[in-house]
Amino acid sequence: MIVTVLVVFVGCTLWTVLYSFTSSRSLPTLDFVGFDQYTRLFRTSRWTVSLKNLAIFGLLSLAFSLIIGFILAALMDQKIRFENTFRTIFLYPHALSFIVTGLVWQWILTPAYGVQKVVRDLGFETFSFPILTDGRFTIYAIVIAGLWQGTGLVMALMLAGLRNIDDEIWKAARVDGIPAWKTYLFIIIPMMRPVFITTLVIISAAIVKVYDLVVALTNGGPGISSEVPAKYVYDLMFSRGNLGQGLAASTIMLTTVLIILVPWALLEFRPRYRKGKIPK
Amino acid sequence: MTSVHSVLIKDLSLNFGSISVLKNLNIEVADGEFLVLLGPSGCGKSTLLNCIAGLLDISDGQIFIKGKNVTWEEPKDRGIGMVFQSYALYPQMTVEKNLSFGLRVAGLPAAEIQKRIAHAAEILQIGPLLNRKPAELSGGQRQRVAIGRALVRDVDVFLFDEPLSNLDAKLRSELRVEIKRLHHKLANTMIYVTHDQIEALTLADRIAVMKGGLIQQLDDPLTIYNRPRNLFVASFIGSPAMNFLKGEIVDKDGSPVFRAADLDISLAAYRPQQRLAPGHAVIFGFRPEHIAISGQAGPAGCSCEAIVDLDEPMGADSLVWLKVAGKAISVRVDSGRRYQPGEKVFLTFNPAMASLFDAVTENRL
Amino acid sequence: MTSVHSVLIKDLSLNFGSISVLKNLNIEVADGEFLVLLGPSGCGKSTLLNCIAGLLDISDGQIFIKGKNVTWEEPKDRGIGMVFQSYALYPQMTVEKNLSFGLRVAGLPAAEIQKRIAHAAEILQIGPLLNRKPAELSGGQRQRVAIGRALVRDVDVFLFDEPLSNLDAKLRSELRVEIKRLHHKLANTMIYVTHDQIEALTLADRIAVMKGGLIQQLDDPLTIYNRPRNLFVASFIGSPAMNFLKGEIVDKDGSPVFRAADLDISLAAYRPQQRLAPGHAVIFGFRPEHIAISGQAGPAGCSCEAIVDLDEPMGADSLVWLKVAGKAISVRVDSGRRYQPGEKVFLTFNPAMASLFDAVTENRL
Amino acid sequence: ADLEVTHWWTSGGEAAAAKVLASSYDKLGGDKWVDGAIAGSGSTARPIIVSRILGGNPMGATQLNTGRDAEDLVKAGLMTDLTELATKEGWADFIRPSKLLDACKYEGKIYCVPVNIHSWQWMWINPNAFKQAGAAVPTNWQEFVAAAPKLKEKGIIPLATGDAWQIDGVFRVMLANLGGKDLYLKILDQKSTEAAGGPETKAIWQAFADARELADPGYVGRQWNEATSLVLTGKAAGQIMGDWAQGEFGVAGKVAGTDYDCLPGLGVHPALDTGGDAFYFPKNANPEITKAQLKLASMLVSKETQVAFNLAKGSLPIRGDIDMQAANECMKKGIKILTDSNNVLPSYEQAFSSDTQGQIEDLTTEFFADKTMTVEDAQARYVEIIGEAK
Amino acid sequence: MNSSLSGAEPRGSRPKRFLSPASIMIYSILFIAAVYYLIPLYVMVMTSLKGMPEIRLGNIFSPPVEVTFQPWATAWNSACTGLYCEGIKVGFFNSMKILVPSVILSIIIASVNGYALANWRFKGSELFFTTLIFGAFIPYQVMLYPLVIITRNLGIFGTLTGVIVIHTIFGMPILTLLFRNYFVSLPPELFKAARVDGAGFWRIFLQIMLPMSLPIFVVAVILQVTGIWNDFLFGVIFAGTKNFPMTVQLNNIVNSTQGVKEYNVNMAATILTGAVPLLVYFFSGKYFVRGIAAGAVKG
Ligand SMILES: Nc1ncnc2c1ncn2[C@@H]1O[C@H](COP(=O)(O)OP(=O)(O)OP(=O)(O)O)[C@@H](O)[C@H]1O
Ligand SMILES: Nc1ncnc2c1ncn2[C@@H]1O[C@H](COP(=O)(O)OP(=O)(O)OP(=O)(O)O)[C@@H](O)[C@H]1O
Ligand SMILES: [Mg+2]
Ligand SMILES: [Mg+2]
Repeated sequence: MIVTVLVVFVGCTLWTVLYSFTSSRSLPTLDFVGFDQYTRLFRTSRWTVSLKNLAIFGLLSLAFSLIIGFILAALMDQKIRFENTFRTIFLYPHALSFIVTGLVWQWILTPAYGVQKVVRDLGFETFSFPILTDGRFTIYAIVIAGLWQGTGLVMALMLAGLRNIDDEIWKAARVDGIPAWKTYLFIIIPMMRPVFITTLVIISAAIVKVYDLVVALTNGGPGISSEVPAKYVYDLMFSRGNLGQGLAASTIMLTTVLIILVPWALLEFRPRYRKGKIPK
Repeated sequence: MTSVHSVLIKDLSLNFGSISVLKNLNIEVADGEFLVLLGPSGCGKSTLLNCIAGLLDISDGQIFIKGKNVTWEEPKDRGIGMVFQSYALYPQMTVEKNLSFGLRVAGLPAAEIQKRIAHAAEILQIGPLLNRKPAELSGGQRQRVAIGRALVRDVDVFLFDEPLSNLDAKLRSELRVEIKRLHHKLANTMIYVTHDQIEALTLADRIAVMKGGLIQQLDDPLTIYNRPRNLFVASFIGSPAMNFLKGEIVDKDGSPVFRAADLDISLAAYRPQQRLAPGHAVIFGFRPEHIAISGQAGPAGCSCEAIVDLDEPMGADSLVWLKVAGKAISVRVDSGRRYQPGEKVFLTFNPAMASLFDAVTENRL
Repeated sequence: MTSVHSVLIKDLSLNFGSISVLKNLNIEVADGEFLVLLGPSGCGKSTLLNCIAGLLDISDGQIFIKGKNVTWEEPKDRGIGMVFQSYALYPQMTVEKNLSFGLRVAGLPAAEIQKRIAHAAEILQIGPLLNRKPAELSGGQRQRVAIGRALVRDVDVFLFDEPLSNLDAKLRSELRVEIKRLHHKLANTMIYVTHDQIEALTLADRIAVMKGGLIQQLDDPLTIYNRPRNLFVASFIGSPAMNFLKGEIVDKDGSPVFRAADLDISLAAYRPQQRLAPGHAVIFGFRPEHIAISGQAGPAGCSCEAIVDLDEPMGADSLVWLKVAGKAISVRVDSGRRYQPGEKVFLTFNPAMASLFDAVTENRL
Repeated sequence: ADLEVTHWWTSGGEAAAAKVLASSYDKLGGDKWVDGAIAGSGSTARPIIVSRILGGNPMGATQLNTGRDAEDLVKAGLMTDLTELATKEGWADFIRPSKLLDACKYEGKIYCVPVNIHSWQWMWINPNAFKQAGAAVPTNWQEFVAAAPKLKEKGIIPLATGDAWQIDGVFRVMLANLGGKDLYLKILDQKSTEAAGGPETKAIWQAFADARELADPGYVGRQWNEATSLVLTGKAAGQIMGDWAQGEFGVAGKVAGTDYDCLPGLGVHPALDTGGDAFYFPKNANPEITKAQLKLASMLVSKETQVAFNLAKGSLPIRGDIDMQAANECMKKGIKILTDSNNVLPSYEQAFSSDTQGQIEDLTTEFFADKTMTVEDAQARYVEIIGEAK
Repeated sequence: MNSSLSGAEPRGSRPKRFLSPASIMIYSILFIAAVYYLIPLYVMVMTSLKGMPEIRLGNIFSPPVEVTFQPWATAWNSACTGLYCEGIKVGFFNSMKILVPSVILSIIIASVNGYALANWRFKGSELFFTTLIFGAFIPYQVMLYPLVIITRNLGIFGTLTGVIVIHTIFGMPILTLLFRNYFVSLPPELFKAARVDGAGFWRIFLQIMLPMSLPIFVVAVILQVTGIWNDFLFGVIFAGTKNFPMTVQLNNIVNSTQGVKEYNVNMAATILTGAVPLLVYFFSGKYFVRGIAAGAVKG
């Protein structure tokens, strides 16, 4: 298994980096061209737009899924009734594929059928909700759909984290007369650092890889306004027969991930000793 | 009259769903008193403390603090400070922040906050720790900070929920002394939950021994120790534990005698609360230190023979385990003399310090 | 030489990465001996035990069990049984399965397994529990099963890692006695880790007091208690703890006297290991029970005046805290007489039972 | 043997055409057409097809665009060589225009079978929509643009379009028909940056800028046949789309000349390119399969198949020697235009690598969607892409 | 006791606070959020029950005037995906064939991995673990080519085995992380006790660790079922034609328009495709949070 994993993950990574310096077209060839692919990459407006979109999508998704997920979890943690029902409702989108998510949201957001039409039918003739058709907003449509699908999982993680917090902390805060929101903000959230980190890793991994959702919802359009890096990689490698370019793009993506991941790995896995445990 | 009581609990009941955890409790705690709630795990000690603090909504009854009915008050308005077993320090704040957080939220002026922290830091000797985070403190230091957090609130009543349980024996005894000193210094009311009888005995002005949501006995430590009201209190208090022998009362020359198997112990010196009727099935209880052991037989009547089973040296003294009337009993002796298993010894009981319980009701006779 | 020793540890060292946890330890445990490893948290007790059990690979040295070099053996082949603080019972197996697991792994015939379980169940009185799961047992019962699991393995050496720490005081003292009895019955070698000195003192044939990966003193309990080899051992052993006073040796009429502030204590009765040179800075240590307290002054020279600070009743006796030579010291007295804070009393020291340490090296003089 | 055939012909007209092939093949007896349709555009299907060939689990035959798309696979020796069959049957003699077969050649050998001729350069209009809006039915692009305001007033979409490749197609058509053959060849064949940066090209970008005003905002994510169906139902007035759109009109039972009309070459320059679909036959270890492959190849170019298939698909046959009586108005127009070899243009696929095509597509769609992007900017980037194209 | 005090003062339990302002707020926020989460499902279900004329006229949020189950039948039985019009039922069984072995295999391997990482130190285990986590971030697309080449060389390209292996590999990072964290949180003494009892690597795993790991297994099953069932890319590339999963059929139905888009059929097909993971969530969602609490969020 170790060998498999090393071959697959490390091997593929090395392969990717190596061939990103070649002029490979549909099929890999070892015809080295130096940094040509990279120069072209950063001159391509689709790539820069993709990066910008990933940044917007990433930041918004991270921020909102953490915030909404946490708020939902906090509300669910108030010993409410129907907890099972609510939890299922928040979680079920995660069971659906991005293809499905994209399809449904496309439908809801398309001006001709969706929200815009419904509001207009209600009498607001001038209402306009061009989130899918105006290139300036499409990325936000993707954020909305992505949040719909992903927040449930974040909620589940956060809820699990909240349940692991010592009851006595809550009591201490109440005795101290600290209002609930302050307790969350200044005490509970800082205590949930590990949960946040786990969540962060899980959603960032998903964000970097976002592809299906975009394809299903906007296919990158209108124009190139909702393109994302993973789609660029895929298109260049497979539709456009320019492996070298696609691999250069993925190398950039991998490097970015490494830049995010390395500090985290150092932080989380620096040698530390947990009392009474065989080190892992 | 309520003003003499710092805390007054009237007919308090609490149910979790259909389970009744506290049953119609009545307690009065005098101003400046140190009350310990003692009892086995699950008897409702923490629940009672949480009710007083306002952290649990009670099902029935009333709670007064300093004469004010606080039954439905928020915890912060009750004039209480609370210290928890797990310390419950806010892990990401420095000690100083931990102490001041509640005060800042309450909107106290900075100068006042500074003053109170300085005062608490001095009393608890945590001045040098103010800039550390809880993770950088030892258990004892953490607990001191937790106490400090209650202290700065400048309240009438301190509530402690097993504050020392997470500490090791040595620290536990040190902090025990500190808490006692603190109580002397501040002279405010303290209610302290523990299941460690040494803590209870050393700290309390009065101890409430609880079991199954009911108070079994509420008395000062020595009374509890020496004149337990029932078998539960007797067996729960004291380490090493009290020895018990089952038997019955017989009349011997007009004075009552406890008889178990071949053992007769004169009860002439015992001060019963009621007449000891001959034939009554009783349990005779005596503490390991209230029995003398010697190499040769003493005066007949309240002395008997026994075989040494085990000798446990405990430093200053030893506990010798013997077989008497078919039961293992322990005797506390000076550690200067070691006993060998199998050795034959003679015992002298001191009925004046013993306790006698009805075998059925288990109440003191 | 190795055959006389049940367990022999030679030059054992263990490092975790760059941290050296055990430093060149040498211990010989005689056949049938009960050795207790005692020390503060983090001193390496569990680590040492795990090394003996083969659960940690040592960095240097050798380990012999019953004369066989087992340094690189698998745990199961070392002839040891181990009992853990957290019981470590397999939660999904019944008690019987828990007991038989190791035997089944070893491929013993069913009849033999039955026999051994029956034997262990009888010794530990867990017969009625055999079909329950651990979750359905009380703490004490669980620990008994855990011991049973070691017992059925029919081994030469039992290793205990704080087996009683998770139990409450009452159960703890009960099981302590049972373990002691078990040792008498089985007479095999036991190595027992604890940080509770009562356990150490009552159970041990010999105690190894550890600190920072080094053995500070390895002696029988009474020697450790009465003649601690250094300040650490003295302060670590004994509850309530030993009192210490800093001062120096002065010569008074040809015999050495300990002087601290206005206090003079004659050391004529003290049996030093070396000559007490006048001017030597020393620490004078004495246990709370080796000091007498009285309302009026005794013979001059080793008696002095003190003010009562606090009185802690502990049931059978009380601990009275006093200020002497500017330091708080505790004295153990009978609980019959209560002392009031502020009361003036007189003390009589017993230098024969005291300990004197070099103020610099902290070793016994 | 079972011959798996992959393709992305899943719209109504396309599926009907595929069915023709399948049933004709099955009728030959012995072998069986196993359909491996992969819906979506070529960009969904292509990676799947390529990776399966690479992965050593090739299908029996697959649709692929001719041109440089497949070149790498051929180069890697993964395709069955059809030269023997082609010489035997004399393909070179009847395949017209001969460029079609050239596209299948690599180092003199033939590796694919062209099945039809598709040209991009068509505009489809619904005359009724114009009548309804009170505008004259246009005969060329300029008139179409002029009629647009009236259409808009009536709530009719002037120009129906959709996905990125459809928008890119609009630009291709404009380049060929508004720019003329010379300009088209300069840019495609010679990759002349001078021509690409010149005023003629600028005019085309300008026209393209006009076009972006004519589309409705709902074009995003619309499939081409949905756009066609808008025209078909009168919700939109026109669509610039290749001749395969005709298949949709056919399936809907519409009649050319009355229900819909066609403007080949936008009614300006009647020149058509000759792209088209082709089938490739990945090499296979099983000789049974190879036999079946050759049988299919031979069938694809046969007269009967060509007639039936192209009628269904709305494309033109690859043979000059067959009778297309059954063809409708529009197809006949196309056949006529193509008989003059001056009107024949090379296709994009033959001129540009799919990489370059993709770059142009990115540019045109970006321009189309982003109304703040100026003609100058777009042209500058266009020049750059042409300059780099190999 | 002072009776003047007790008479007037509040007594007994606090009134039920179900309708207090705070709880009204909590429930309304939760309710609004629930509506947001339910709308897409609602739209899907409603649309799938309408006929095409009604869809064209009405708005997507209105309930069907005339309920029809035809679209469901069509989607399952006769929707066209290319030349064949057999609905998505074919894909359902293919998906099952892929799902079951992939889930089982990946969970077995990941749990063993996690166990080994948590309890047995071996050379390079830290590095191995970090690599795995890094793997979680690699976009699938990047690895497609090399994987095609690898599987081809192994001779499993285009087979059920191939796609199962691929799913197993890609499930590895997150699952291993989960299992490792879970096993680390179990008391290490259990492991030590078992070693003293003479049990080896496998016996400890099978007889001691496994029976204690139900919660984390539930989480793993949920995640894997969702991921594998919803996969399109690997299924279509690695599974081979005979084994195309349901998502491929769904894609074909949704993306191949024959004339007008049949939204009702599309929606029915969509719901049918999502049914398996949805059911898994509905029935084991309860254990999901519990399992995560037990394994995932402990550092
Ligand atoms: N939230 C709750 N719901 C239901 N029962 C509860 C709850 N909290 C406590 N109990 C029950 O109430 C009883 C008293 O619990 P409590 O925590 O007060 O005991 P305790 O005396 O503090 O014990 P310990 O010494 O273990 O802390 C127990 O039997 C417990 O099972
Ligand atoms: N796996 C490990 N990696 C690094 N350091 C360790 C490891 N295990 C133990 N240590 C260190 O070794 C020292 C001894 O630990 P050990 O667990 O033996 O202490 P202990 O005496 O048993 O303490 P306690 O009474 O708390 O159980 C500690 O300082 C600890 O930090
Ligand atoms: Mg409690
Ligand atoms: Mg330890």
